[in-house]
Formats: sequence, structure tokens, C-alpha cells
Amino acid sequence: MTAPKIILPDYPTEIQADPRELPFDREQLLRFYSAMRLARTFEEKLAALYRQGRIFGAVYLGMGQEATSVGSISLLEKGDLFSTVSRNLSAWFYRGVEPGHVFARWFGKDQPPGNGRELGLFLADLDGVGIAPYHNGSMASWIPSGAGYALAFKMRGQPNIYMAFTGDGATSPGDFYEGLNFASIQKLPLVIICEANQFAYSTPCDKQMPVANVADRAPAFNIYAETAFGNDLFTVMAAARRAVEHARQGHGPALVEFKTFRQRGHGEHDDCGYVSSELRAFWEQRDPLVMYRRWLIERAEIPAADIELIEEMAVARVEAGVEYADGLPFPKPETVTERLFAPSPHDPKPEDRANIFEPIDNPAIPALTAAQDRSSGGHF
Amino acid sequence: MTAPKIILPDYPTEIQADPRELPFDREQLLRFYSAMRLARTFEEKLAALYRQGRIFGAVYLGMGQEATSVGSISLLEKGDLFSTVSRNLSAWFYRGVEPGHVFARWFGKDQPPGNGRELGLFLADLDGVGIAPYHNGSMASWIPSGAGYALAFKMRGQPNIYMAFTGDGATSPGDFYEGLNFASIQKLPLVIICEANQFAYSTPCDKQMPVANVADRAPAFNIYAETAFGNDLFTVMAAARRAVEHARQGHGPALVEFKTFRQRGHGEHDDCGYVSSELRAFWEQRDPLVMYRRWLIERAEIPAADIELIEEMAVARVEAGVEYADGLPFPKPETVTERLFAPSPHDPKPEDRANIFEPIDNPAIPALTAAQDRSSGGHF
Amino acid sequence: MSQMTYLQAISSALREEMRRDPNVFILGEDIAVFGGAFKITQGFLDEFGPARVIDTPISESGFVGAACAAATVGFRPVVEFQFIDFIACAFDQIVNYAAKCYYRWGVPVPIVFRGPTGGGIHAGPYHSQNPEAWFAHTPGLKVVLPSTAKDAKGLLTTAIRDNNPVVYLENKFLYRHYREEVPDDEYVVPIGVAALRTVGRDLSIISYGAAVHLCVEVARTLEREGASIEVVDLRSLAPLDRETILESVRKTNRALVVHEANLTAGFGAEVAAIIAEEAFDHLDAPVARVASLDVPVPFSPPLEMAMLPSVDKIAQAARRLLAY
Amino acid sequence: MSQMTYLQAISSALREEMRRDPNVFILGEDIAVFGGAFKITQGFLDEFGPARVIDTPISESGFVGAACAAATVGFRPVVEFQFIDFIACAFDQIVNYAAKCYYRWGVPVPIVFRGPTGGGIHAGPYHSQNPEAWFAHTPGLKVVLPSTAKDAKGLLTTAIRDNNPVVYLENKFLYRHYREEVPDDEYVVPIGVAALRTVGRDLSIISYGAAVHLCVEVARTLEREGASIEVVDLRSLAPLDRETILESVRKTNRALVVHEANLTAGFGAEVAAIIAEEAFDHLDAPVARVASLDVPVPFSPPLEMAMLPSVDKIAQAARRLLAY
Ligand SMILES: Cc1ncc(C[n+]2csc(CCOP(=O)(O)OP(=O)(O)O)c2C)c(N)n1
Ligand SMILES: Cc1ncc(C[n+]2csc(CCOP(=O)(O)OP(=O)(O)O)c2C)c(N)n1
Ligand SMILES: [Mg+2]
Ligand SMILES: [Mg+2]
Repeated sequence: MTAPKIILPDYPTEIQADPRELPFDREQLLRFYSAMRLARTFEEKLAALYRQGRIFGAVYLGMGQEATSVGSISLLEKGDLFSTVSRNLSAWFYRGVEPGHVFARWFGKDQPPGNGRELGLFLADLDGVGIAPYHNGSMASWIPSGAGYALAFKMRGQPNIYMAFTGDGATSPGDFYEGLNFASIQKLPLVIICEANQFAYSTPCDKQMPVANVADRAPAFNIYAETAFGNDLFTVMAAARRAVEHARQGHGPALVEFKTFRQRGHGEHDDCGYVSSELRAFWEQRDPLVMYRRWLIERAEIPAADIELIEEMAVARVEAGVEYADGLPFPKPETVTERLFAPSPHDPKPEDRANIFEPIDNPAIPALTAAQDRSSGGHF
Repeated sequence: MTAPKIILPDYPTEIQADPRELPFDREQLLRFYSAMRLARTFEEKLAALYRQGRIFGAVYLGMGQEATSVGSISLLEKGDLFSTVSRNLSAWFYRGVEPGHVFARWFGKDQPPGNGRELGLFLADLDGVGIAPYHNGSMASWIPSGAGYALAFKMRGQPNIYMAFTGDGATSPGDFYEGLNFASIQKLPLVIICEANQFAYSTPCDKQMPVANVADRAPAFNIYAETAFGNDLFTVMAAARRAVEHARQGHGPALVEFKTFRQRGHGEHDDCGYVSSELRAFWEQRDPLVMYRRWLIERAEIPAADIELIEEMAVARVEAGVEYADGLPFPKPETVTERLFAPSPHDPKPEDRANIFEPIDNPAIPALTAAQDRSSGGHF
Repeated sequence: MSQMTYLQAISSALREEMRRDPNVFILGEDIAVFGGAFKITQGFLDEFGPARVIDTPISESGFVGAACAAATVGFRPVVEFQFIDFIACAFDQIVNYAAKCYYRWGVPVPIVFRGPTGGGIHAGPYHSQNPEAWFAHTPGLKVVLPSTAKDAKGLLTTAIRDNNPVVYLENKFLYRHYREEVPDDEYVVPIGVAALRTVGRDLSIISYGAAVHLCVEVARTLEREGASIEVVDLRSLAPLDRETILESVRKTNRALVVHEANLTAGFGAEVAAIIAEEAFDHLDAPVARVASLDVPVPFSPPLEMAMLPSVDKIAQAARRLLAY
Repeated sequence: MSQMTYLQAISSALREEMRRDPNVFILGEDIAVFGGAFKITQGFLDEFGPARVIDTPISESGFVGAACAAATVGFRPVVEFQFIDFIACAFDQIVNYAAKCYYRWGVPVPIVFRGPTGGGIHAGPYHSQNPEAWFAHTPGLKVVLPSTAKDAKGLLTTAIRDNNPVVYLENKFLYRHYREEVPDDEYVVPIGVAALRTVGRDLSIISYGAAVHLCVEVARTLEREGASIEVVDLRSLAPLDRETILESVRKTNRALVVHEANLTAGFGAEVAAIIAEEAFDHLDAPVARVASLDVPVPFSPPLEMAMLPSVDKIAQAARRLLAY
């Protein structure tokens, strides 16, 4: 059992950007931070609840990938749609999702839109925060979905883009290829944000793909692609912006691969025995939240007190969220069969069965059935 | 309805090779020709029978692609395996398949190994000519199969390769990607011969892929690939040899894309309205059989009489084949349910049902079923 | 009214709905320039243009996934499978996305999956299958199988207007072999209402799709032998018209279930099970089934015909029940 | 003999067969270094090496297709699906290649497709499904569902030695919840022979997989109420042990069919249909079915428990039949 060979890149441990060259005011800078911080605090709480046996089923966390999520999602404009995978809670929060609602879903409570039917890990909210109802079961199934949403924009002449977050392992299934191939042929505004956290569950990239980077696959699709460091918030924004603009300008799909790291296991049950201490140490020095916090204080000269205030608020919102979720009722068992089919204009009415005698009075039929034995087919 | 835009390459209308520089003696040169010619004659006959309504179902022909098939297949060595698609009859004949047996299958006769169960278009013959029993239903499904045969060679330490013929349209399905991705990660001896006849049924390549050539996809798989003219027998051999050697030497998969042209429709029911006369004319001047025949006479100085003899033999073998097939019986209706399951060592015997009372005498069970409501899951 | 083949009726419904509703678009392999392998969408590219008539790469999972997504934001895609056998390549997107989306999120997925099913044309194992049972077993999908040109048009119109994923299964043998008078302009046939093809007292034959014609012919034959047969054409498997099945069986006290798909765990088993549970007291004979034999569809005509249900096989089973 | 969980019994069978036959190899996601999502192949990489314990990319169709091919040239691959729900991604290779190859060419495909099925652990719509009916309807596949640790080991051993594709469906709730005495060394349980879990006179409950335990508990409960129940555990759906089903029903004259998969067009319909056709004269009551409700498997416990079959639901149905 050999550990996967690792090439450690020379990513800096400090955010490089010069605050004066950034278009963001203090408030905006803190908005980035509070989304990242809220997600981290939320997940720490969720992990604790899981260990206390208070969560049904498994728990998957995105700690360590907050910069990739927030940096990318911050580029969306009105009418854009996106889908997330297991590790993008900070993107939800940046878009305004309520922590309490997320806890409620994790607790299996009667919280829309899932009302207890889906895991807390997933969310669809087209009209609200813009999360499309994608297929979150099978890996990469959301790439064809992304092509479909992008196709819808194109057909309607909307200036919007679709942003599909995806893991690096999720670039192996055929759906990744079929979806991206179709999107490129049709030149659709699909932006793929690949969170290359270097493992798919326990499987390292060199068992997942024969190329060093997901972006190396781009020539096969004739699309714009690049690879960037995913834990520096502003590096993420810059790279994601290039991709988003490419797609929004009608040049077709774009893919950005962000090298990042999953600080926790695949799920909280996973002890990560397959991750070398060397690799873990490298990325611990590059915790996106720590890097950004330090940058805010040291480079952007934001008073530590203001940041601590945000952190306290995060804790407060998470605690309030748990309380809210605890207070909600479970869905009623008798509702389990509801909402399977959407009402439709021509759903059968009692009178439809009034006169159902519709004889097949067709002399051709004996000939027809006889013909079967003679049919030469071949008309396709 | 605009015709697909066409870029006509500058492929020569004459075979370039200098006979003195080729390692083939007269006999071998004629062996290539007779396989190509036999396939052409066979398909002309099959088309005629189809028009006479003597064939059940549809008919698909490979006329115009004979050089690609024969040039590639001629490189196989003992123990190698391969699979063909709809347009490689000449490859079968080069490997020694009997025309009469193929007619028998087209006629639905009781001819092994299909015994009327499969179309005449397909064949599996592992121990004979080396055709693997691949999945010929869904396009590209044979690429994962090819990876599997190549994996088998590797696991057994055999020096063999697997050659998978495939169309250009068949490079779009996810199976093409998943199979080739896996083969490349495992560095398997898989050679893909892509017959780029520029259409998938009626669909031109620019609706099939966002790249100009199938070989342009190679970087995504980190494999050896090239594009070559597919109607010059010796150009085909040279390119295919590079790929086969790459794979045989353990460097992993290789793909050669041969630009060629399907002279007939997708099937004989197809009038090819979607093919521009310009394109058709270009390729008519580059009929691989005509080019090779001219080269044999003018460059290799083989007497026309010898070639005509081969052509007469082809006609004779085809006529004899039809006769053989006509003479064979149809499979017996009562055999239809036979050969669904292969006999297995532990198939149930009457005595197995002698004592089937196996109580579940397990105190844990009430607890077990009760546990269900309390189960917190989360162990995955 | 005008004479239409089953195939023309399908085209007609598609064309009418595309004219009526700009959100309807179609995609699939060779459907635009070529007009489809069976020419169902011939002329559509000229009338509706390339944005609404899309030739796709050979990527069933890819274009099904894309179409499902478009369906959740107001479009009504109709996906053509060149042969239904290839629906297996898009299986995950259909059973795991399309079927579950509304239940999970309350977001409707109005989409139609259509394509040619069935044997009898000597097309071999990969161009002859009948996959309805897989989908009828999957909660969240509607499954429709027209047996006549009239139903083909009316049911497809309804399917396109339905707010749920509908698997609309056509029979390729009927495409050109079956022809009848069909209304020229639009009409709907509700999904979930069976039809009686013959009315009778002695035996109910419950069937759907192409097999219905075999059953009607059996009814005619046995009529001459003095028996009165009721042929129930389900038309839709999900939702299922249980009332019509049960009313018929409670009247005739005998039930025979017939379909072209292979027997074991075919949808006929569900129909038989419902009868055995809910019409038990009315049964004077076992509930019998006639269907294809449990093997892949063989190419060679003698094998294929031995494998498929036939008028003789059905008539024999019917006589057995009548004599019971 | 030693105490083993259902999960350990599966590992034990796999390990024994890999030791016995060098042509057996396993592949799937995270099965080598990690030992599998459920740790069934823990330690296998060390014992058998990377050539026989292969971590694959996330490519179900790709590695299933590759494994099937290797099976036609003498290997005996065992494919693990991390969750059986993802078998939908490999559907075409399984139903169109593996199932049909021997019938088409006479070339056997000895391969096992295994993975965790079932609900009750609050894992939501994509980690809880029971897909057996899809495969039982597909000619050419064997379908096996062990309900005990002893059968889990014996049936997997047989499945690996079988010369046909076997869909071997494990219940993930039983993995760690069920434990019993299991022989340490190899033994086989033939595929196609049912087991009687209780013997009785008044009612036959026919079931398979995890639901068998609910049925046995119902048998115990009703025993206390004076009824004598026979629980038939099918163990394999294809081939199906029709004799045991029919003998039991001909004896008890009452039949209840139970499974965890959703009701409509589930395999229980086939069992009920067989009984209604072949044991009709012996039936004193309708053939009833208890199964999951026809919806995706919801995540929230109150919904999931309402959706799944339960001891109460089965006991009620049984009482209804006994009182009939
Ligand atoms: C088709 C399919 N196969 C297997 C799985 C099980 N599975 C869930 S997550 C996962 C790993 C995903 O890795 P990656 O895409 O890199 O995302 P990450 O967890 O690293 O963020 C796997 C194999 C799945 N969901 N879908
Ligand atoms: C998955 C799948 N979808 C659709 C088809 C129907 N089909 C059969 S051949 C064909 C075109 C194949 O084109 P190409 O691969 O270029 O081969 P060519 O016919 O040009 O030799 C199609 C779409 C199929 N066999 N499989
Ligand atoms: Mg990853
Ligand atoms: Mg082609």
C-alpha cells in the first residue's frame, strides 16, 4: 500500500493581492470573510452534532475549500444559475442562504424545498439564490444539466452563465465528457469550477486521470481552461473572472481548476489514513480562511475587533440556526406520498372514463398481424 | 438546412509508396488486394440481395473504407484480439473469415457462433480469427471492452494488443472517454483505429465534436495519436504500425484516426442526401480499391491478368457463398430458449431442495428490526 | 380527418405542439437534417429552425441530462432515442434525475422521452427491445404506449403538455403498417385512462402497445367460436387505470394479460397481481399471461417469431381460460 | 464456525475465492487503499496486490465494460458499486452486454456485480435504492439477495463460481446489524433454491433480502396469536425457485408477498402472478403484497419509515388474509 506520489507546488502561504489595487471596499471584503467564516463555524458545529449522534446519516464537509467557493460564486450576476457539490456551503452563505434552514434540512425537518425528502447537503432554489435543481446522485451528472441550463440561456438570448462546481474525481464519468462536449459544440455559457482537492474519496488523482491536471483535458473539448491556486481568495476571483467573461461573451464553455485541499475526510466517518502527513502539513499552512484573515488585518488594515465581531456573529447565527432547526417539526409521515407528480392540464377526470369503448375497427389488422411474419424490416 | 461546411484536404489520388521499399512480396501484395476486393464484391452482392428483398432487416456496407481495415488488421500478431464495427468486412476476410459463413448469418441461418441470434453484421470468434465478443449495440461500448481485453493481456503478461475499430461518431459517447481514460491510467495495450468517414449516420463531425480531428482529443488521455489518410493502403499501414508498436511496447493506448469515406449510405435505405456532391466527387477519385489496383499494375508491375484472376475468384467465392448459405437450414424455433445461461458448477440439483428449512433463529432480530427506526446510519 | 399511419400521427402531434408552444423543442440523433432514422421529424428543421430541432452528438446521457435541465426552467423538450434500446445509456439521468426531481424539490420536469420499441422486423437484440417495465417500476415517471394512430397523436399531445417526465414508447412495426382516420387538428387523450377495444362477457384480455392488435384479432377469432371477449388496452402503465381493469374482470370473471416484452417481471405481472388481490372473489379461473419468452430478441425470423407472442399463443391461452 | 456480521461474511467469501482462484480479481472505487466505503475489502490490497485489487476512476460504465470483457477470456471479476444506486450508470453494459453475450455468441461472462442496497439508514434518494426488478426482468442475468450472513457467504461463493453474470445485492442495513455463526471455510449455497425461515400451515409469506427478517418477526408475533406462518426466503430471483413457492402456497392456501423495493412492477408482482396462475385452485384468499410505497426513498426518518415496509404493515396484511 504505497502512498500516492505527491508533487508539492510552490503556492505561497500569504495572499498576494495589494488591497489598494482591488475594487472592493471594506464592507465587501468583510462580506467575503463572513461567508467563509460562517461556513467554517457551521461545519464545525455540524461535525460536533454528528459526533453526538444528533445527525441522521453521513456528514460531508468542505473545510479548507472556502476560498474557491466564495471567490468563484462572487462573480455571478443577476439571472445566473449555479450548482454546488458537497463542499460549497460558503458559496450558499455568500448568496444568502440561511444557516438555520440548512440545519433544518440536516435535521430532516419539514423545511422547503425538500421538506425532508433530500439531504441537508443539497439544495435547489431557482428563484431565490439561483441554485438549479441538479442531479446530485451520480458524479458529473450535473455537467449535462449545466449544459442544459446554459442552452436555455442561449435559446432565450439571456446574457447569463451557468456555474457548475465539481470535484476533480467527478471529471472521470462519461457525463462529464458528454455534457462538456455538447456544451462546446453548441458554444454554451457553461463555467465549470473544478475543486481539485486531489482526492476522490480515498482515490488520488493519478488513479483517476492519466493527466496531471483536469485543465489538461481542455484540448479535447476545445474550451478555455486554466489551473490556479484555490486557497488565495483573489487568485480564485481573477481566474474565475477570466472564465466567466469568456463564457458570458459567447465564446463557449470554460473550466477553471483550483488546486485546494479537503481538511476533513470524505465524510466525517473517514479517518483520511490515505493522506500523507507531508501533504496535510503543506495545506495546513495554506488554510484559506487563515490566509484571508491575516491579509485582512495585516494588508487591508482592518481592525481585528471588526473581524472578531464577524466571528462572534457567525457563532451566534449558527447557534440560532440550530435552535431554529430544533424547533421545527418533522414532516408528517402521511405526506410521504405527496408531490410525486406535478398536476397537469389533462390529468384524467372521472368523466374521461365515461365512454372508453374505442373499437379498433380496422380491416387491416389481420393482414397486419400476418404481415409480421413476412416483414422484411430494413427501413432504418 | 445548410450543408455541413467541408474542408477538402490535399490527399493524393495515387498511392505514394515505392514498391521496392516495401517489405512485401508479390503474394502478400495480392493478399491485401484479394481481401479488399472480396469485401467489395461481397457487399455489392449483399446490396443486390437487399434490393431484391432477400435480406431480413437492414444492411450496412463499408465500401470505400477497405484500405483502413486491411492496412490496420494486417499488423496483428498471434494472440492479438480485435473488434470491428459495421464497415470492416475486408478485415474479417483478411483474417480468413469465410464469405459463405457471413452470408449464412445475414440470411439468419443456423450458422455458429450466433446460430441466428445475432445479425450478419457482427461476429465473435475469440479462438479463430481473434474477434472478441464485444457489445455491438451501443456506440463506443466496445472501448471499455477493449480496455478489458488489454487489461487481461497485461495481467497475464502477454505481449499482445487489442485493436478496436470504431467510427468517428462513436467517439462522442461517455464510454469512449471512460474506457480510454481507464486504459491510459493502467497503460494498457489498446489500439483504437478510428474510421473518420466524416459522418455519423447523417451527422457531420462538426455537430459531433468541437475539435477538427478525433486525434485532437488525445491530450485529454495523454496517449499517442495521429491522423492519416485512410485510403492509401501503405499510409494506413505505416500509421497503424506506429500505434501498434507504441501499445505493444507497453507505452499505453494509441489512437489512429484515418480520414476516409463511406461510399454508400449509413444503411442501404439511406439516400445520403446530406452528402455534398463536391465531397462525394473528391472521395470517388480516391477509392482505395481503385487506387491500390492501379498501383499494383503501374507501380508494382503486377500483370493485370493476375489481378483479374483474383477478381474472378472473388466473384466465384461470393456466388459459392450465397449458394452455401441458401443451402443451410434456419435454426429450429424450439431452440430459441436454449443457451441463455452457461452451465455452472453449483447449479441447483433436485437434492438441494431436500432440506431447505433453515430457520433464522436469532435473538437479535426483534432488536434488529426495531433498531431500524433508531439507526443513525452515517457509517459510510 | 385524414388517413394517417401511426408514424404520421406521431409527426403530426409533434408538429402541432411545436407550432402551438415555442417552449417545445426536440433533440436527438439525426433528427434535424435527416429528419430522423424513421423520418418522424422530416421537414421540422425547415419549419422550426436549428434552435428548436437539434442534431445531437451520440451522447444519450448528455443530451437527456441537458434536456431535463432545460425542462426545469420552462422548456418542454421532446427527446428522441434513435432506437429505444439506447435509452439504457441515459438510464441514470432518467431514473435518478428526471423521475426524482419533483419529489425532491417540487420542481417539475416536463419532458418526453420517445423512441421506437419492439420486434417483429428482424432487427436483432439491440433494435427490438421493450423496456417499459424498468420505467413503470420507477416512481416519478409516466409510461405511455399507444397502440393506434389516433392514440399515438392524442397521447403524445398530452405527454408534451404534461408537467412530468413521460416515457412515450412507440412501436416501430406499427409505424408504417398501421393506418387509420385521424383528426387533423389537435386533441388530447388523457394519460391514465384505458380503452376497450372490444366489449365482452366471457374473458378480459388486458394488453397494451402493438400486442393489442393480436388480442383484438384473437377476440374476433374466438367470437366465431361463440366466446365474447373484452380487450382492454391500457394505453398508459403509469398512471394505471386500475378501475377499468377491475371492472372488466369483475364482469367477465376471467383474465388474460398480454404484452410483447418478455414475461418475467414484465408489467403484465403487476396487472395480474392487482387482479389476484383486488378481484379475487370474482375470478373463475387462474390469471394467465402471454408474453415474449425470456431471452434477448433473436435476429433470425423463425427464432424471433417463436419468441414473440402471437395470435395462436394468445388464442390457446384464452381457450384454456374459457374452458376452465 | 465463528460469529460474523453479514459484512464479514461477504469479505470472507471474497477472500476465500481470491485465494482459491487466481482468475478472480476485484475492482471498484476506493476498494484497494481504503478497503471500500464499507470496508468489505479491507486488507485485500496487502494480501492480493494492486493487480487483483484495482481502484478505478469514477467510471461505472467503463470499469464494468472492461471487467465484462476480461470475464470472457477466463477471468472472474467481482465489481463493487460503492452504492448500488450508481449501477444505473453502468446499466447499458450490464443489460445489453453482460446479459446477452452468452445467448448471442455462446461465450460465457462469469462476473459478479455487487453492492449495497436498501434503506432504513437515512441516506436519502441516492443511497437507498433496491433495483432488483430491473435486472430480474432482463434475460441472461442471475439476481441474488442474501438475507443472512450464512447465505451472504455461501451465495457469493457460488456467484463467483457461476459462469454467468450475477447481480449480487447486499443490504447495507444488515452489514453491521446482523451477526450469526458462519462456517470459517468455504461452502456454497446454490443459486435458485429458496429457504424456509419458518414452517407453517396457515399462511405463506414469500420474501427476500432484508425484509425476510421483518417477516420472521411477524411469524413469531402471529404465532402468539395462534397462527402458523411459513416464511419463504427466495434468496435468488433469477433463477426463481417456483416449486418452493407453489408447494408452500398449495399447503397454506394463503399468500403474502413482501419486499423492500417499491410495490409497483416490483418483483413481488411476478411472485403474485405466478401464484395466481399456478396455485389458483388452492387459494382461499387474495394474494396480497406489502412493499415500499411508490416514491423515491426520502431522507427524513418519519418519511422514510412511512415509506418502507414494517413489521406492523406486514402483520396487518397477514391478519387480513388469515381472517379472510
Ligand atoms: C457515479 C457515481 N459513482 C460513485 C459515487 C460515490 N461517490 C460520492 S462522492 C465520491 C468522490 C468524489 O470525489 P470528487 O469529485 O473529487 O469530490 P470531492 O469529494 O473530492 O470534493 C464518490 C466516488 C457517486 N456519487 N456517483
Ligand atoms: C448509444 C447509441 N446511440 C445511437 C446508436 C444508433 N447508431 C448506430 S450507428 C450510428 C452512427 C455511427 O457513426 P460512426 O461512429 O461515425 O460510424 P459510421 O457509421 O460512420 O461508420 C448511430 C447513431 C447506437 N448504435 N448507439
Ligand atoms: Mg476531489
Ligand atoms: Mg462515421
